[in-house]
Amino acid sequence: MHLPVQLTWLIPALPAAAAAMIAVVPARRPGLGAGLALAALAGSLLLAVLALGGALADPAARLTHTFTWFAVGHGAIRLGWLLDPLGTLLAVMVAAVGLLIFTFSLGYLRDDPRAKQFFCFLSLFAGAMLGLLLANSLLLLFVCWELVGLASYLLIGFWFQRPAAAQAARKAFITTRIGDLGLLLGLVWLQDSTGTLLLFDGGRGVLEAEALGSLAGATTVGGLAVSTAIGLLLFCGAAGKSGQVPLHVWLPDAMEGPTPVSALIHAATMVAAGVFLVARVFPLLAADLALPHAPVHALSVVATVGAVTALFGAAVAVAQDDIKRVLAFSTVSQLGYMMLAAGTGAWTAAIFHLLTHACFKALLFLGAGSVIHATHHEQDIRRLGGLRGRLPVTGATFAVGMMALAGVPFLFSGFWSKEAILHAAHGWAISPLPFLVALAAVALTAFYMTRLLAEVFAGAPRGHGAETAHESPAVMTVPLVVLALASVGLGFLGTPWWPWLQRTLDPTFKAEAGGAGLMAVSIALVAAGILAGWARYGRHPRSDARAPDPLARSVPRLHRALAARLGCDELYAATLGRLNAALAAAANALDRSVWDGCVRLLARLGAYAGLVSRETDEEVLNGGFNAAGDGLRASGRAYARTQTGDAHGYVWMLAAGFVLLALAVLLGGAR
Amino acid sequence: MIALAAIALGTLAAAAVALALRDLIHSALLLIASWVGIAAFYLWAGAEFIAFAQVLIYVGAISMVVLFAVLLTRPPTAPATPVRSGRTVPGFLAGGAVLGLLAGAVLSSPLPAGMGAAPAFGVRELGLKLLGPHAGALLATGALLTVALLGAVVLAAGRGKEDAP
Amino acid sequence: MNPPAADPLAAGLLERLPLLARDALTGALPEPWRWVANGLLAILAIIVVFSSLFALLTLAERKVLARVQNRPGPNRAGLPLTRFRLGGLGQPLADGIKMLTKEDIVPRGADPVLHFLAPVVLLALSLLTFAVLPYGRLLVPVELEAGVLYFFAAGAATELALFMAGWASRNKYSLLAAMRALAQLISYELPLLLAVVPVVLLAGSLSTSGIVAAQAGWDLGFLPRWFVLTPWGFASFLIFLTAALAESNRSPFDLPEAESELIAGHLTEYSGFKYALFFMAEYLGMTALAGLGVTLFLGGWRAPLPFLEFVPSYAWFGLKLLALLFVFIWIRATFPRLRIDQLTRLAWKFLVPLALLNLGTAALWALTAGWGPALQPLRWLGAVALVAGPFVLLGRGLTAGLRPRTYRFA
Amino acid sequence: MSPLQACLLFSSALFSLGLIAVLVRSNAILVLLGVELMLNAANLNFIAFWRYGPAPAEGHGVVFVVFALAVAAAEAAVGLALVIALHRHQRNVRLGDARRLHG
Amino acid sequence: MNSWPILSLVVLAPWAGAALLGLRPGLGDRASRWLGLAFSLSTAALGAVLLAGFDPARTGLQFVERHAWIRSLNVHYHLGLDGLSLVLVLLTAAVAPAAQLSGWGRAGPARVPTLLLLLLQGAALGVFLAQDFFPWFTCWELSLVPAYFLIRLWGGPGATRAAYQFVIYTIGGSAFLLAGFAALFAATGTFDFGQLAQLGRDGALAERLGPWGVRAAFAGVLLGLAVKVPLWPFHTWLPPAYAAAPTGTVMLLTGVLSKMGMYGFLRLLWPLFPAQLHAAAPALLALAVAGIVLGAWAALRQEDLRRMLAYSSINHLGYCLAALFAVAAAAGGERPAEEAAAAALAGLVLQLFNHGVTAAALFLGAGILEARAGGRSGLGDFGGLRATAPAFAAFAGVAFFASLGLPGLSGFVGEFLIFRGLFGLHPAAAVLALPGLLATAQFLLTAWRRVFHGPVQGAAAGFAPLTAAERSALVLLTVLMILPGVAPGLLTSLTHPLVTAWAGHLPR
Repeated sequence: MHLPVQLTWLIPALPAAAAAMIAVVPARRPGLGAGLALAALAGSLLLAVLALGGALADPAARLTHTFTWFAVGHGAIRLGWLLDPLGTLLAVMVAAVGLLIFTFSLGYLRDDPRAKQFFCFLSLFAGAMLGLLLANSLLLLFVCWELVGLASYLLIGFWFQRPAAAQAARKAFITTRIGDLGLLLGLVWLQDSTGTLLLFDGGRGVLEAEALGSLAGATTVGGLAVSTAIGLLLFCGAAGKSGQVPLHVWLPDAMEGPTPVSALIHAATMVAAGVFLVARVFPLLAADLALPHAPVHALSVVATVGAVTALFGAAVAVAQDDIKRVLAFSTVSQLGYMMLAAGTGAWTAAIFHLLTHACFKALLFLGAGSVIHATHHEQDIRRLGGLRGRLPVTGATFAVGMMALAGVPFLFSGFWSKEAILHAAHGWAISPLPFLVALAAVALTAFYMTRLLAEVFAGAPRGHGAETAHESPAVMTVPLVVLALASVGLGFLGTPWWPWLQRTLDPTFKAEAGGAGLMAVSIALVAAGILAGWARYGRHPRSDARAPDPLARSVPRLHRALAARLGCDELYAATLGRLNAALAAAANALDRSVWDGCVRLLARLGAYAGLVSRETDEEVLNGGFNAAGDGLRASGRAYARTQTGDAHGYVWMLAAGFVLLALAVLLGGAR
Repeated sequence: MIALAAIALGTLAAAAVALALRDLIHSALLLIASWVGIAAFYLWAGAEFIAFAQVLIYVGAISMVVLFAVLLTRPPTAPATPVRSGRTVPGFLAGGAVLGLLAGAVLSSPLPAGMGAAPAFGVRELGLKLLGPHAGALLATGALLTVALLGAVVLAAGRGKEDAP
Repeated sequence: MNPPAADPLAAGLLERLPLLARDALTGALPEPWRWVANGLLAILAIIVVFSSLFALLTLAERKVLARVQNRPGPNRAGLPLTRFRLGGLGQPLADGIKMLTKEDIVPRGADPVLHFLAPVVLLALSLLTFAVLPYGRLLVPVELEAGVLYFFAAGAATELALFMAGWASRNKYSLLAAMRALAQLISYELPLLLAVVPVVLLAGSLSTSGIVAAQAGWDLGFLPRWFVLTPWGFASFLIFLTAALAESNRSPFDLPEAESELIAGHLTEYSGFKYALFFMAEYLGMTALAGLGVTLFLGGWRAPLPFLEFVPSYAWFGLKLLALLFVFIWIRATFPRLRIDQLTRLAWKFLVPLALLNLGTAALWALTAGWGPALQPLRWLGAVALVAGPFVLLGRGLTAGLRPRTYRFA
Repeated sequence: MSPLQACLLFSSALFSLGLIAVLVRSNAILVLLGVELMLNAANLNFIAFWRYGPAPAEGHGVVFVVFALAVAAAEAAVGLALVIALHRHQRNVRLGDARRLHG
Repeated sequence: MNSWPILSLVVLAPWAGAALLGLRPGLGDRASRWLGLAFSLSTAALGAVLLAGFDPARTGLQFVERHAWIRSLNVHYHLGLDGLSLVLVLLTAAVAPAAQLSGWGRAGPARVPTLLLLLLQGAALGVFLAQDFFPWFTCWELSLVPAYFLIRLWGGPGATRAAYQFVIYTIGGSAFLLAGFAALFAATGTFDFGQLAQLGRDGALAERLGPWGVRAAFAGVLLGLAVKVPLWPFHTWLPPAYAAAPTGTVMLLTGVLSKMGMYGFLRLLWPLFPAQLHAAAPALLALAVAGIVLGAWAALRQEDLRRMLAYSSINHLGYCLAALFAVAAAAGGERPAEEAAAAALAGLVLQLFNHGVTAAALFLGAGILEARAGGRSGLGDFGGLRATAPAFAAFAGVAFFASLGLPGLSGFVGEFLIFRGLFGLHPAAAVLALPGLLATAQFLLTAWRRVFHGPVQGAAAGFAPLTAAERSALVLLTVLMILPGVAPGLLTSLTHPLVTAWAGHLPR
């Protein structure tokens, strides 16, 4: 039984409808809201699985369903749904992870009076995200794209009374909007060039040969192919959403939201939407590869940005003290990884990593949430420690997640997906840099994850929260266990020996042999990272919260710089922020002084003209009129004497006048 | 032509005698007769509607007002001696002069001769004219009549105190 | 529209009977004389028919009044010089002989010419009005485009005669009564005219035969399209009837000549033949107004039901006329006389505004003529409301606060 | 003499009669009646010119007379009301006595 | 169809209400308010009738009423309606009742302000429906009178000066407009828009006026309209007026009256002077883009909520102007340009409607805030309002995000279409306008953060719950912000053939 493509809309509509219903549910029935959200998402999951089944039945066939939104000009704005392995697989992932995280939230937000709103926003997010994945139209994708942004904004600012949360929400929205403007421009350009925004439309879609050919064939400013320019603009949006350097600044701040939000939106799904977009429009991005004289290939930019981000995130994560910040920078780094993979052409590897990363990063965040929940909102790893015994389930599952992320060989999914990426980067002909960066990031990842695990779970408690911690309820631990199992099992979908996932996603995929050496290198790097981390943090755990970080002792300046996130926020504030403020001030001043001044000047001129005119009137004109008036009055008095009051007299005058007139006419006529 | 002459002579005679008589009531009645004569002229000229309107308005309405006015303003006692004003002769002279002037003008002007067929301008055509191009004027006339009526009532009624028994 | 009534051959034999009779009498004459003779014949016919009708009407009035008052009425005079009483059918003749042989008194100091002219003018003018009534499909004495206007122009002149009578009598009662009668006539001329205007508006014609033509046809197959059967037409008809009663000095508006008012009004100084003329003129005026009412509202000479159309049209006219005259008499027998202030109040505060509003209703009716069958109930409801609402409201205003009058000087 | 001229002569005579009445008679009512006569004479002209004029089908003369009749009615009503008011003020209707507004 | 003069009814119904209110000086507040609401709803009722009878496939005028008015001037009472007018009539139908409802909470006599609002509504409708310059201009100027009194008598601090500035400035603009049309009339002898447009299309206008005459007339009309919209830099009357005017008035000012100017651009300037506008369009486009960007940036600096929203209006109307000028600057004849122009114009019409509703909702929100803060509307006077007034925050949030152009709400589709057209016709302008979009988000979210987020402070504490009137007005406007965002076809289908025809008639 497969889902008919015409009913695809049900998948996003169920959670969206749930969101609308929850919004009108009375606030005193929070359980009802949560139940609605869970039921709707479960329904979506079921439908998504059915859709996946349909898509897998024939991976090459693209089930599409398009409809007209409204008519413009001679054409129309058309939207549509697309059921292909890429979208449906991710939809299943989103729904499944979402369901687990919803369940976790039941426990995490049990005491929050605004849990209803929370589930409302979460459902809204889930609906938009599913819509984004299943859209066959870039416009519909953009609509959902913005809606997930809205949900992200609302959820980051869920505790809006905390100024930091409010600030972070705004920052997230505006930063991603910068990228979105690029995306919007790209869409507009695409619409203008091809006349449609449908991905696949029976040969007329933007991802189909005809359009790609014409886009790659035309050039625009700077000798860029139009497809390159559009692809880069689309990538702007992807970079913003996926926290790529330089638009990564919002993602760590977004950790101000509740932890399930961080897990769902800012680790597993929404931030991966950028990667999904790149994978989705990969044919467009790759269209310029065939051009011999392109000044720059779009994919090169993607790969470079991804590499920089991967390294940057991993490096900064090393020096963070907030458990969620560490994970956030780890996310940035992993997203960079995925971009790198996509940029080097292995978009299937990117999606593979996206899937596994979604599982283990959600697991890690939920684990962190469990820790935070257990320790009464203690997030600073310097005041945690020794939780291994107190939170056994959380600790074990967190360790699974850590090993998956670090890429511990063979058993854990992260290893396989990372292998695929390394393999692709190694094979990239244009530059060896991404490969080297990826290798560095592998080691760094293993290092900082070991540090995190050691700091939180090993040793002795260093704060009050950690001392009094006890395990979270089952509603929170069960999702952890499920996710941990998935973090292990998912990896076997794409091993070099049986690359089912890659083949499913891309029927043209060919597994390349000869990865054994590479695998050995990466295993060695992982081992080195873990050992270094253990040596620094695990062997001699900190005894006191105020004790300096071991790294800060050895390389203080580097540590300070990394802890300050390499000063990106400050740099932006000093340059772009100040420029913006200055322009705003200038615009305001222009209004208040220049234009308003012009108006005032005109007004004063008008007043002066009025004054002159009045004087002229009084002195010159009125004199003449007064004289004329006097004369009239005198003549009137004279004329009044003829008014005798005798009606007959008047008639006589009339008759005489008539006779005179008639005579005049007659005689005059005779002449 | 004979009919016209008869109508004209009758009308003029009635009018002339009316203006010469002392007795106001007889004057008024004779004037009414002359108005009827004018209506007859209208009938003769083919203006049927105007003729009936003339009768309705002059004989039916104005004559009543005139008669009322005459009765209301009759001196308590008829004047014993008619007041001879010195205007009679000049008046007739002036009237004659005007008549001469007009007659001279009429007779000396080149006017279309001959009698055309009676024009096809019936009540329907008149109505279309009145309610079509002249609708505004018609409305204005209605307003004028209303105002005149009210004004006449106010003028004739005077102050209530005076008339109270 | 209705078939061209001008074609005599299209009508039945009965219908053409009067014309056949006329042609039998004048057919032999050459053309201009024949025209004159036809005219004279028509005048003669009208005079004869309506004079005899007048005579019968006096009798009928007395008989009906008597029956209403539960007494026999005149039943003695019959065929002269015989013993046939014919239920008093000879009464008019007897009355006529009495009138003609009475002494003709002219008061001293009266204006003899005017005193004589008044009844003559009155009678002449009353007879003139008959000229434009369409008595039958083929019986229209004078076809005038402005026939209705003519009727009222001729009718308006009766006021003059009344004044002449009052003034010429050199009697202050006569004069005062004449003035009062004039006030009444003028007051009621207004609603009378205003009641006619809607008919003219809807018929789109001032000619009497045109108005009859506008009432041709049947609604739903059997309901005649007489104007009286429309909301505005019904209201107009009632107003017309009331005003016509007042115009012809009939009870309950017979103040000008009622004995209890000002002796006998302008008739005080008249006797004999002149009095008879007045009497006759009044009845003729009433008959003419009734004829106009029949023409304007009751479909003129048209049959009331489709299958009754075989009856000649003039018979229908006559029947309707008689019925209306009977109503006049009936009203006289039923209603008490109005006081002079009630009389004027009724005219100015009730009939005139009502007639004006009714004019608006008629205009609405004309504007909504294009409405389909579905909207017809709405049209009717609206029109009925527009007619009934003001009637109720104005009627309330007319009687509101009315108490028995207190006479300060009596 | 054409019919039109006859009509015009008729109306001129009527006009002159009215004028003489206005000039000679001192009774305000008669003066008013004279004015009425003059108005009627004017109406006569309208009808005559309509009847024999260039465009009788246009009916300008008739329309004009309709309005003139209405105005004449108004004039008569107001004029005679004035006469009655005059009578109330000075107990006679001699025009010559009514010169209170003498400037 | 029926022959009822339905357009006259549309225009006269609010005026009839005003007359009724004017003739009953003793009318109580309650009765006045309900009466005002009922008569302001007349536009909605009649608008529904219009909608039912409207044939979108016809691009010409419908429901035309044309009667000679002043023959000597060849002035006609000419009303007509096409898709554009219909959309604006519907907009008025939505905004006017909300504006009436917004005043229900205010203390003091209600009769006169209600009356003036009705007058304003009728005048705006007259502008949208008149097809002859004379009645059009009459309504155009007539709208100033009630607005002046409303600002002057019921406005906040600085109302006197703001009212004077508003009226003098706009009348000044109108004077140029009138002068321009006087020149047109002198040259053509007609005031009829249709005839003038025909002449303008043929180039006969330029022939009769001469090269400089036509430029002067164009400049005059342009100036008059530019002040009304307003086009940057003729906008300085707007922030003080919007800041000072009472809530209902400012809702009508921004929701409806600013659309009058835009309507004038579409109905008058463009059809009458296509060649002149074509020549001047690049410069004007620069001004429009400057309005978008600088308006948004200036809004960023405002400390007063109302002034900020006023600048946001300048910013949003800048999109409309930019779309129009880009289309006017374009050369037609090729399919892509036509498509882009159609998109831009469709977006323009959508944006007109959406901005009207959204801005009205935003100002209504500002008014509700003010009413509870004792007249204060500074951004710093509030904080954490979302905690104390969640329902109000939800409504305001919808309006904020609609204004920001969030997909799914009304603002997005219009802006997308405008950008799509703008890019197709003039890519540089589209790119230059992008910072405006960003700054819009920035100032709106900053304001949102300062007023609704953060700890509860200032007037947010003890925030009285929404009254039924406020709630109904907000619900009405919210529905109208969501509906066109989800189903823009509801509106675009009304104007689609018209817009396509416009785009098809670009000069080659």
